Amino acid sequence: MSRLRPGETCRVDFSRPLEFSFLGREMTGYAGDTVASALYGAGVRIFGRSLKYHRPRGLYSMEGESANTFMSIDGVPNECAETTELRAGMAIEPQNVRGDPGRDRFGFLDAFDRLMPAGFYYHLFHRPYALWPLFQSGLRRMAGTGVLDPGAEYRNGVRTERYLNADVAVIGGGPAGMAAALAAGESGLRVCLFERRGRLGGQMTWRVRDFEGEPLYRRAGALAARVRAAENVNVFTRSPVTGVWGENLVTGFAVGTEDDPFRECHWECRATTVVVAAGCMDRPLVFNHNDRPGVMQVGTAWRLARTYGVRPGKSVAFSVADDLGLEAAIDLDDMGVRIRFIADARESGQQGPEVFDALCDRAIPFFPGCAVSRAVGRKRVRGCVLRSLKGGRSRRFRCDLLVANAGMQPRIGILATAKARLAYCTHTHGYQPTELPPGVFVAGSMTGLRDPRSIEASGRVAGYGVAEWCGGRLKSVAGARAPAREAEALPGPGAGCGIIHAPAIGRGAKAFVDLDEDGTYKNVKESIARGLDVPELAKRFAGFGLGPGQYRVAGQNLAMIMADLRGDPVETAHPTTVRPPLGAPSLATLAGPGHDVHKRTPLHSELAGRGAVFRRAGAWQRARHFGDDPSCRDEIRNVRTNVGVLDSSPLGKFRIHGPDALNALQRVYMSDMSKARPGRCKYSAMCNDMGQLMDDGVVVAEGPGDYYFTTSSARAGDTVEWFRFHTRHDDWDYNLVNLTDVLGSLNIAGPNARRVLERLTRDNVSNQAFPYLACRRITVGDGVEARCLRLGFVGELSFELHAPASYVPYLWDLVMEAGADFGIRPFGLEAQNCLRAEKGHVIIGMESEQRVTLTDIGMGWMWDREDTVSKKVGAPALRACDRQPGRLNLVGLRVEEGAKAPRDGTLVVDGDKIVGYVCTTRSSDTLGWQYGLALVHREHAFPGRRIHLCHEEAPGQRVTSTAFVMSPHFYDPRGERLRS
Amino acid sequence: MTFRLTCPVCGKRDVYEFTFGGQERGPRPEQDGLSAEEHFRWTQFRLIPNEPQEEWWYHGQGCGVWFRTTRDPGTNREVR
Amino acid sequence: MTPQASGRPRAFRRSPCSFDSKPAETELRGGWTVVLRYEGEDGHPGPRLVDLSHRRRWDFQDSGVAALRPMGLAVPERFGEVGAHGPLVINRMNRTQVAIWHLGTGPLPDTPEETGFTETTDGHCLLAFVGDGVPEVLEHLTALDLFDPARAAPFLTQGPVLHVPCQVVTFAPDLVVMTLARGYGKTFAEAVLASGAIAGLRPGGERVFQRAFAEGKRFS
Amino acid sequence: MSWLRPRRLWRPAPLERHYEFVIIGGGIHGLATAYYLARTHGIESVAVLESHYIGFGGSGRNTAIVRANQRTVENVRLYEEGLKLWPVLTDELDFNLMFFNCGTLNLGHSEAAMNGIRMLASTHNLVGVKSEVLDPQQCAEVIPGLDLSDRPAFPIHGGLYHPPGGIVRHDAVVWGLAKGASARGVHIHQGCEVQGIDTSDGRVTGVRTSLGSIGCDRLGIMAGGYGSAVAAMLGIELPIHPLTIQAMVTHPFKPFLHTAFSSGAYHVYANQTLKGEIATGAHMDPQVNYTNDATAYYLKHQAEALVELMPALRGVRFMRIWSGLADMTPDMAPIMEGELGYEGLYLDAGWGYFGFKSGPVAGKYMAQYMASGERPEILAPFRLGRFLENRYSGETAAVMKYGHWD
Repeated sequence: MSRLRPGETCRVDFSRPLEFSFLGREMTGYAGDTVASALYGAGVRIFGRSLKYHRPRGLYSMEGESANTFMSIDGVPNECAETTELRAGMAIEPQNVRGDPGRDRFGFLDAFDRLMPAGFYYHLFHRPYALWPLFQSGLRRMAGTGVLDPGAEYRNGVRTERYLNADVAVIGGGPAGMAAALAAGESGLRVCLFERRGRLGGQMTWRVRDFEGEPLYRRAGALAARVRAAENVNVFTRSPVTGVWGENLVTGFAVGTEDDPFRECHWECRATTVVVAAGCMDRPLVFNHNDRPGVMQVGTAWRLARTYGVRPGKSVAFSVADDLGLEAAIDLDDMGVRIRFIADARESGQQGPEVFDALCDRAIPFFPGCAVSRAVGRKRVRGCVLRSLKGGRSRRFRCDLLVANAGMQPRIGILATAKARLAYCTHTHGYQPTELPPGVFVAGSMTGLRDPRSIEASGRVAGYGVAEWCGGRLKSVAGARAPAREAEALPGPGAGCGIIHAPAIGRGAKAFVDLDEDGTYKNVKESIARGLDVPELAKRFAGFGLGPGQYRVAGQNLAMIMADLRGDPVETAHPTTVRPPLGAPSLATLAGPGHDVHKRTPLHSELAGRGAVFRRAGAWQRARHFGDDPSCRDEIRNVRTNVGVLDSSPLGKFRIHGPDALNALQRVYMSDMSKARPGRCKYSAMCNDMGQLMDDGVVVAEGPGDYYFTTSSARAGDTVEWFRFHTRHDDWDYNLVNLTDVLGSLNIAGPNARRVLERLTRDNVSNQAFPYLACRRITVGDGVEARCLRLGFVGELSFELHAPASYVPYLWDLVMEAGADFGIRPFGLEAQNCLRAEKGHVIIGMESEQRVTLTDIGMGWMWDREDTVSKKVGAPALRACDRQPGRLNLVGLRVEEGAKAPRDGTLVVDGDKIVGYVCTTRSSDTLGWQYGLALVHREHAFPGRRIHLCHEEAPGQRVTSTAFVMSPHFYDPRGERLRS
Repeated sequence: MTFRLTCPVCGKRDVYEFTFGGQERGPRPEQDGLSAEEHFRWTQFRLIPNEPQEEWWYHGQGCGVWFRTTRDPGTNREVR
Repeated sequence: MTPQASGRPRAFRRSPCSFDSKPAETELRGGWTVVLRYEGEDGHPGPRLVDLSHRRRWDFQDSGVAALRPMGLAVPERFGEVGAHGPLVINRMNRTQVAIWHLGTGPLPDTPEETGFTETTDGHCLLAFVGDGVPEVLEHLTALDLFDPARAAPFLTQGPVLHVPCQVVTFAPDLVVMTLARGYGKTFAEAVLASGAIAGLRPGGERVFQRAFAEGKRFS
Repeated sequence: MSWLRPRRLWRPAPLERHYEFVIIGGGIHGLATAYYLARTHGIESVAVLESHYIGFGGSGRNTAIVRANQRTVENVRLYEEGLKLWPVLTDELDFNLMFFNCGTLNLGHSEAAMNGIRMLASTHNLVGVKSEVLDPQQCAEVIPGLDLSDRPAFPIHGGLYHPPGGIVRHDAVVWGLAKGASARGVHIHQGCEVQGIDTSDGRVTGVRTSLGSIGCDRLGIMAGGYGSAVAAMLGIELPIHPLTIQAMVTHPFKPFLHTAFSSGAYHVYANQTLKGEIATGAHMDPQVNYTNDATAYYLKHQAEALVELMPALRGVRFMRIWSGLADMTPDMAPIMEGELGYEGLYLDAGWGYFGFKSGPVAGKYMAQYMASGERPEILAPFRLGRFLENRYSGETAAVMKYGHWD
């Protein structure tokens, strides 16, 4: 096998082989491998096929910078082979290819690129239009990469979420990030350090170059040990950052190892300050056929060898543009990898002296001022053409691996999401921040630093800078200036390489600017020719940076190439907007454990025990009906003829007290609330400023400046907000207490309700002592004191008991025991809905909507028209719309018997005009006919009018019926039953 | 860009803990002689230039207090 | 609104939440069945979740609250401050409002006659997080900064935990107590135990809280 | 073989001192209006002013769903005509707008929601627009993988299937209209920020821009989410709140979602783009603002909602989130008005998150309105004055909380 033994930098444990399969073939990797390194180690070179041209693609990056190596792993599509750690037994399949990616039946598309210029589909396939759907479905099938099974649930492993608070979030666990974390931690700050790889140290973990007497990886290891031991520093590895959001909210996710109790953990860290030390990545060199398997980044080849112990190639060509690239080539040479040549896009003399000396010590052909202009070989690299940047000379070489870049570029993604202002720096030839958001600091190699001491020192400077920013929290700022002085004495940012692309670009070959979307240099030219001449438009037109790798591969190159093609100076180039999330998190991880936290009434288990079918109503889970009859006929009949009990606990219940309590009530309720009396329920409603009904309920005076009131269940959560909002300028002295959860409530309703209540209490509940709309305190059972309200929402004699929630199950037992002889039974929301509708009582949101006011739905009687001093919310609107023609009004309907009955939502029509709709309609056993509550235009809203109804029962099946308009108070219109 | 608001009771908190209550526009107008048009304008019509405005927020997930703050709709940041 | 039990002692009252663990020791107190200890609880250093919903609590509001002494307690001067006075804890919620919780083992006062008082015992689920590892458990549940070293414990934080508005009092890194609307109690506690499980969270009886609270007073 | 000869889609034009018609806003509405002014009304002097590049705003940020399943007949008629325009425009502009007639499915998660859906289907069919009420099983036939169990907090009770709906490539509409308008002589000025509006004697006379002053006879404000900021330059108050609305896409997949779907209870809508990504949009942030800020909150919210509706989506990853502005009115219906206090001043705004699907048809009638000075009948329901008479359009049944509108 092609494994090396690289020594201490290696993180692969060769004593622990892991079996896995690729395309059904058994293969072996080792603990510590990623899927990509294991595949490469097992000899796989072609990892998949590209999106548009189906070109073979191989391992290019190690950090998921392109979708080349996306695989289906254990059935999960689009998993990134480069960053996914290998586990035993993984079943791995390539994507966007049938069978072996080495033999792909769509490979011929590569030859047809001339027919597919940027945005070609906008100019094709639409004539004749009838054929378009056919083309479209073909295009659709060609697009996309992974295959998702919509029937699968992908419930692999535990997902958790974690919320952190920190003074400093350090992003990047390289030497700069570690130094920053240590400095900040020493200052007494709470530090969270996030590193996307499995261990700390960044690129130092694979660099063996001797520095101040020890190899770099050991220096990094020592730093990492200090960070791990630091008291205030919380280290998160395998934790890519997905973005820095407003005011330094840092988000990301942690990938668990087999020892962790989670598979992935979504985390959010609210930090006062952020140190971004995200490091650098290769800037791709754009040359002809730069996408061939066997063309890879410097870091990729280097890490294959040093971190994973995989021989990256047998005969390797290097075309690089900075010292790090040279160091990599030298190191590979030292490991016994044959280096064919090293080309450096920089001129002779621009190399660092140490690395240049090392180069001279070795017999590697070195070509300054040159770059690779073409990769040779179809399915994998077999050679390359080297050219001088000044033009002219070219030379062909054989090789099986071509390591190429245009130097290093800073990883700007995190800074961009943090909204730092970035500009092209003509010294480092990368984007550098010109303006940082408050509390954001930058350190390390992304600032252009190359000297290891400078990199560490910049971290320390950032760490102390952060400490200073956090101010008061500091244990000591003493010495904060010293690191800055120290750093100034060290080498500053190194000069970068401004090469835009390789020479002889595009001549009869594709040169890729974006790998995911197969975006070529030629496509950039075509975009410009179409007038889509800035990166942001080219991105939309030709797809640059729209694939899974996003901006990473295309970003800086696209901007530089466009500026170059337009003839603008390179520093005017603006890359496309970097959008989060940076390391794509899975929806499973973002969704987290997915707890459904909702409210349950004190009687939930009692109701469940009686066969309740629950529905979500706002925050609550409530019983809709009992048993298996959703129409609730028995529940309804039992209330009408006997007695039923409803768990009405979610009802909003409040206390308002204080000198201005009445003023507040007058403001929000439409009635004259000064008429609220002790022992008496005053019914009223609240409107918004448009006169639309918002809420209704009763108010009971409890004492001077002290009231108890109820709201609808849906509004309970908004009531305090509403009161305070509409009195916010008044400086009134009143207090609200939300008793909704304090008190449970039971509504005992039906002609036998009093007889049940009599068995529960020794208090006098006769009609004389306890008339309709009275409110009394009664003692129930073994001394439970309850508020009892005699109301009639369902149209029957009914008593509503409000008692402390913890007693309500006990109360329920008493009620069911007392009612047993009568055959008491619970009823649910649907029965209540039918009962109240028969009575003509509205439910907000069912018989009211945006277009209707309180008066429109027949409740205008409660509005105190004379009152203008309270500035009642909604009163001006009611006044304005009082006699306005063309409004919708609430009416009752008696449906004529016919073949098909209307249903809720049925339209009221006049010819082909819609003049209203039916809100609620039921066939009533009580009435013996079908009634309806409808909102219809005022012109049709008079009793006796015959109207037409129609609705769509099933596709193509229109049901029509007729009805007579009548008063909505169908049942007991004079309220005798309520008062009995 | 998740921003934070300074609750006078609880301090800086994530904006998603709050309810937006709209621009500050003074107390409710007196109702005597208030025309329908004046009322509906006051209720719904707003001038929203791209510059800081004083507005109301309610800390519904926290202390339950309405407060005023000045925020720039061009940056979503509080202006002190 | 305090019901008086007459006759034989009976478990009239039900807590908003219940745990699956098997109680090892219980006590009937004021109509509540209080679990003092769960089976297999001993020797577990924490973290533990304790249901304290049976402990009495009051809401007190008055525009002049700062100058008053509800139940004889000094009102903490600043919002978010918590006063610990024997068995009682008083939380300053805002300009006009305090919450008073009876958490300790000392005397249990009656609801005073003043208008400003409302007993809210039945309005909440009251949960305590006790023992080693409490901060990590809470990191799984809320973005609130419940262990801000800049604040002197005990302190009050009002904000969302698992999206539910809560009143949270941090006594110490190993003792945090919170209230939330009673209706959420059951599903909230289930979610807390499920999310806390990876940090070792288990149900605990009242006794483990009592011990911690007695110690916790050192922080006040 | 025109696709092989890359030519500019629209021509750069000199900035003239005066145009008969100036349109503020180089999005779909502005470009469509300009296009129809030139094409239908033969007007030769039209300029479109865009502060960034065309399609920068909501036109390039929406999730591209088009449909005509509104609640009221007035709206259904307008959007239906809009739907029928996609093939027509594709032909007229000789530019493939990539209309994918995949249908839309609105899920209902309660009995009440199903009642609303029954009303919608009845309304649509009455005016001849196809819509069907589906039961849960039928929904799963349209969208394989929907979770029909009672596991979700809001189980699926059924849905409204609307076959005429679909998705359109939004950028293509912008470029296609620019191409068509430019070919008919419209001047498109990018990077031209309007800084003020000039009036005289109650008439609009011109605009001041970052590129200089431009005189005009008629001015259309069609600036999408920025409409209220432009109106504010003249001190015109509007019942419009600009709010950000966020959208995001997943990695691309081979097609598995063949219909666009939405859920009110979960505040999500989603479709699979022609490129294979799942594009999904969320609820709005509540505070007025002119930023295009995305938040971590919605990334998580959206994931929670989507995996509950369709567990298979646990296996996908988000790769990009962005946001745009929605100009919301209290009744969620637009304002198309020519009596705005100044003669010659026209407003096309308040489209909320319906601005994309309505673009071409709104442009068609706004062009007629601006060219003739007479309000076309179909625009009558969208007068500004309805808000002063408390006559909401009925597009939404829910009473809006003051939070957004107070």
